Amino acid sequence: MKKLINSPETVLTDALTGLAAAHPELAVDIPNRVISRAGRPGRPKVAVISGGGSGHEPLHSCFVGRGMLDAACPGEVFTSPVPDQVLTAVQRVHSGSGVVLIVKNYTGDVMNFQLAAELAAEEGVEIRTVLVDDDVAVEDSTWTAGRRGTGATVMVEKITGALAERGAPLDQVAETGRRVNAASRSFAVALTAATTPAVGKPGFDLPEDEIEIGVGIHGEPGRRRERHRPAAELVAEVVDTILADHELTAGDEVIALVNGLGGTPLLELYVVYGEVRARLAERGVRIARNLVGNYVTSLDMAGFSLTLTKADPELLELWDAPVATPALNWS
Amino acid sequence: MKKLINSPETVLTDALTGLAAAHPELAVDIPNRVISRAGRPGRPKVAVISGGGSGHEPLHSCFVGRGMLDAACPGEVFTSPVPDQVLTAVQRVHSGSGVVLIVKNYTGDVMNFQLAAELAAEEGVEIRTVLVDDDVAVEDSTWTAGRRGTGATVMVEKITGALAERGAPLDQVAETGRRVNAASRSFAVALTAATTPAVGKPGFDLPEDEIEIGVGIHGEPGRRRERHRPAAELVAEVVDTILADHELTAGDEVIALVNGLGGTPLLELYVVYGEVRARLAERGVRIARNLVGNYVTSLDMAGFSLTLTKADPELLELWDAPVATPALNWS
Amino acid sequence: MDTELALAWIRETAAAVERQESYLTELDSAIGDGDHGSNLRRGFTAVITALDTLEPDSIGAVLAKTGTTLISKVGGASGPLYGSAFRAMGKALPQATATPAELAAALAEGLLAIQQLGGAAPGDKTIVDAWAPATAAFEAAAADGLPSAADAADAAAAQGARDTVPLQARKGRASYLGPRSTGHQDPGATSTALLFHTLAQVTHAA
Amino acid sequence: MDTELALAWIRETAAAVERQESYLTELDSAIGDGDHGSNLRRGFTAVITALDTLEPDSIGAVLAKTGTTLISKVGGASGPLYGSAFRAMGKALPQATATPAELAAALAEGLLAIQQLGGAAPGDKTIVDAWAPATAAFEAAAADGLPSAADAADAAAAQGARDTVPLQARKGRASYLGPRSTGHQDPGATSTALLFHTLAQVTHAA
Ligand SMILES: Nc1ncnc2c1ncn2[C@@H]1O[C@H](COP(=O)(O)OP(=O)(O)O)[C@@H](O)[C@H]1O
Ligand SMILES: Nc1ncnc2c1ncn2[C@@H]1O[C@H](COP(=O)(O)OP(=O)(O)O)[C@@H](O)[C@H]1O
Ligand SMILES: [Mg+2]
Ligand SMILES: [Mg+2]
Ligand SMILES: [Mg+2]
Ligand SMILES: [Mg+2]
Repeated sequence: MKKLINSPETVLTDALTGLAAAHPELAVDIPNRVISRAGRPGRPKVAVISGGGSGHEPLHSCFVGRGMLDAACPGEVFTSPVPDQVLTAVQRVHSGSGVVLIVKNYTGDVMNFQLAAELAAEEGVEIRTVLVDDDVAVEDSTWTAGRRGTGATVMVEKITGALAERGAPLDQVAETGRRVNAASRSFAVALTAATTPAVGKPGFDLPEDEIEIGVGIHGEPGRRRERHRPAAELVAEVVDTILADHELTAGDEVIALVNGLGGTPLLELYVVYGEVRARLAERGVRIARNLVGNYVTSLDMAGFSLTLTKADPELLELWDAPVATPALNWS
Repeated sequence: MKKLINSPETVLTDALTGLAAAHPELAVDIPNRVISRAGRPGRPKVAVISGGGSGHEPLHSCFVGRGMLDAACPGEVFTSPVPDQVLTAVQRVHSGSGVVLIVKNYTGDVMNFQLAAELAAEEGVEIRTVLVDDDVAVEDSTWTAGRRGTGATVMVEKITGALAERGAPLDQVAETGRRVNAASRSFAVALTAATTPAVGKPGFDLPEDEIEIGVGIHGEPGRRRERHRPAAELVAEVVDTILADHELTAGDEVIALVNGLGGTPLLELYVVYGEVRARLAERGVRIARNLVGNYVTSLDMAGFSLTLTKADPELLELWDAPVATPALNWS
Repeated sequence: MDTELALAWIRETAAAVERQESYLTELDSAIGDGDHGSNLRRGFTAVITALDTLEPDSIGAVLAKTGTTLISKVGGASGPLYGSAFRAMGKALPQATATPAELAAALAEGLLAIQQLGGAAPGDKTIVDAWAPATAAFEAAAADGLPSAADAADAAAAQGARDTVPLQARKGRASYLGPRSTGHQDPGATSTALLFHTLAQVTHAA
Repeated sequence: MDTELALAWIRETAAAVERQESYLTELDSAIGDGDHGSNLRRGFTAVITALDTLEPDSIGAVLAKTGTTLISKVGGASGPLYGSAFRAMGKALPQATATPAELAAALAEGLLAIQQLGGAAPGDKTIVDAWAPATAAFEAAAADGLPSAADAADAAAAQGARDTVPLQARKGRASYLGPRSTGHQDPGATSTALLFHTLAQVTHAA
């Protein structure tokens, strides 16, 4: 394993040190592992907090800022944060209007955030949890812990963040977050496995000509293995898999995220986006907004995920609202 | 080789198709391979054009937009554009105030842009060329084609673009571009080699515990090979190599770019940034502005480059000026 | 069991986790995300540090401190689960010495906490598949004394862990694999077996 | 040489480039960026297409079209260099047939164009190291007729390419490698040797 780190034990602390140095607009509490906006908000607002394992950057730390998250809690690499961290984040950023916790649906994340929510509630803070579970690769929900949370996290964080910034009340922010999640579906394909610093070798072995279809963002193996194919064929399968589960019909509009898993060049992501657009156009679905790039990564994994969020005027308006974070920035 | 492409022959066309679909604010001429801003500028201004081989995205295509490039000409992967492309770009965006061509110092780029500049001059367009040659890994200039152009291209494009946007005259824009280049030094370290679609295997073999010190962004092997080391040691060597060639003294300020070569997770780039900041602080050099991320990539290569541009109030003000491109965006 | 034995159990467990880290991680790489070993090592290292400055006057103090530290330091699925289990056991054993029957009841409280938090049933290919049979075996043998009960629990937990191999996971990260989760031993059940093994070890050494 | 032979030369070169693509790329991977083979294949494929619709009435028309097409399609260092060389040769041969001496003079014009644009001297480990000796050998043997002159040029170019192996590059991308550029044959010199080899081939077939 070759990585630009000092040691697997210190990677998170060292990265937070760099993050703090690079972004004076963020307050980075390194010992407690909480990233929040520098300076307090001028007026009370609903606080939006998310977190999860590290190794998915820019998620979540680089989505802290005006119009998006109030705080993020990064866990160890591919490991959910602990309740203390989440509680510290709540204490730091809540301003009396309540807190929305955005939690990706993994057993560890769910339980750790739940414990934190209980502790925060004991302290009198009103908490709502929005669970993100958009990954259609997880098929049979009676046999599983339910769908994983992946790319839709970006949409949920952006849109709830925009709404909270406008002063919307707690329940509306949480309900809208749930609505975004319900309108979103994702699917990922890996060309290589990620190598975590602690393990030092790829999470799974993938022959030179095979790919993992329906892979998770923690190097969890996917639905099945297949031979690698040209981008157009691969994208067609991914789009069709999502549409099979999504109540999208001709004339609908979507927000589309073509997301690099970390090791895939942007050049290839644009190839993928072109194919996604073409395939959706065949089905009469129009992409109203898009993001192409590395947003929810899995360390050095090569591959991509596609997320489609059914759009409506309200969601588009919130999507377009100004945002100022290290990784998403527009006005 | 596993890549998200349809074929090595179509990769550039397919990527441009995706780029055009993703960014309606760009005019993408796919057959001629020229990317420019959609819509013509309101008033005449100096046009800033750059280009080079593909595979370095977001460079240059994703730096087209208000406050930065007027047009970009992407060549085949790792191959400079041809003169026709550059000429087409000039014809498309010049508005009578002259054109600055930003050229990275590679033999192929220099000759192809030179031929284009001659053709454009024959058509009566005033042309200035700014050569970027910031890579201190290239040591003896009497034995070489001179230093390569790498990370400083971002600084040169941003700052000349800002100046042109303000209506500065041709010579001032070009002179400032040359000044930024002269104030910049870069150095890169590769942990793995890039795989071009046409070749299908890594450009060089690198054992599991070795790295290329002073690598180029086209997979050109570096100065030498060494054993891999912890980030702090590696960064110390990179910073010291740059400082040995840079007239930076205690109290100076720099714009610092910690650039991922394509296959390195953002988590690791922040680790690197933390070490860069610490090492520079030891030397009394302060980082006034920074960028951490993938800006000048080499396809899927793992590793990073560091660029330091000595800053002064004028350069910082131009750096801070609004920019609205797919990859750099602030206001 | 007394406070000293509780301390010895946790210390021995920490040492065993350290030794078995890469094995646990390997199991978790096959059907999870490859961090179970480092998660538990990080947690138990912190537990040892926390216990070093504690002067516990009860079994409960040891186990509760273990639980809260695991919750604060592990993260992932195993942190809250093991953490809650130890906290529940700690709550059940406020005394300085406990009979085998009291320990059996505490283990049952631990199981309850795991199931309440995680919602897993036996056969779901989780921690429960080792903890549940171990608790039952311990209880059944409690009348024969602590060493015998611990041995019975050790054997049952090991068997329970092995029995997860053919199961298809229904909870946790492994469940995403669907049928591909079969044929592998569950990491969490394996670390539970380790817990019961160290319990038997320290019981015999005492 | 006549227009037909010029066409045959370019066609044979295109075929040879296609066959040698991966060899040229391999050489370029060692001391460059691994695209010389695909650069030339892309260029000569376009040249063949361009020539297919051309009805050339002179050697110059064939060579000039080859040159402009290479400039428009190749990119990199080799595109402008070979493109300018062919354009210069085309300009030197406006006629439908040329004597060996006229062809020798045109090859020298080609060399001049390469050196003017690229600034390389013999020994810099570039195209020049094959083109210069080939031109000299062709000129020296021109009096013996086209086939002999072409054979001499072929041999000299091949030798020139081989002689680049121990050289340290002073121009182009390979120069960045410094001393590490020694021990490898230059890709551009190798493709130039190929050009002179196909010239000899078609001369004999004619
Ligand atoms: N709902 C649950 N109930 C009981 N045990 C569970 C549950 N979910 C997961 N586990 C256990 O947790 C183990 C994985 O722990 P760990 O790797 O530390 O966490 P994570 O899966 O978050 O990476 C699994 O092997 C399984 O035994
Ligand atoms: N200045 C120069 N003069 C002559 N030939 C050169 C010069 N620079 C490079 N070359 C030749 O070009 C070859 C490389 O061509 P190619 O790989 O197509 O371009 P690039 O180096 O831009 O990728 C080198 O092997 C060398 O022979
Ligand atoms: Mg985990
Ligand atoms: Mg090239
Ligand atoms: Mg795990
Ligand atoms: Mg080359």
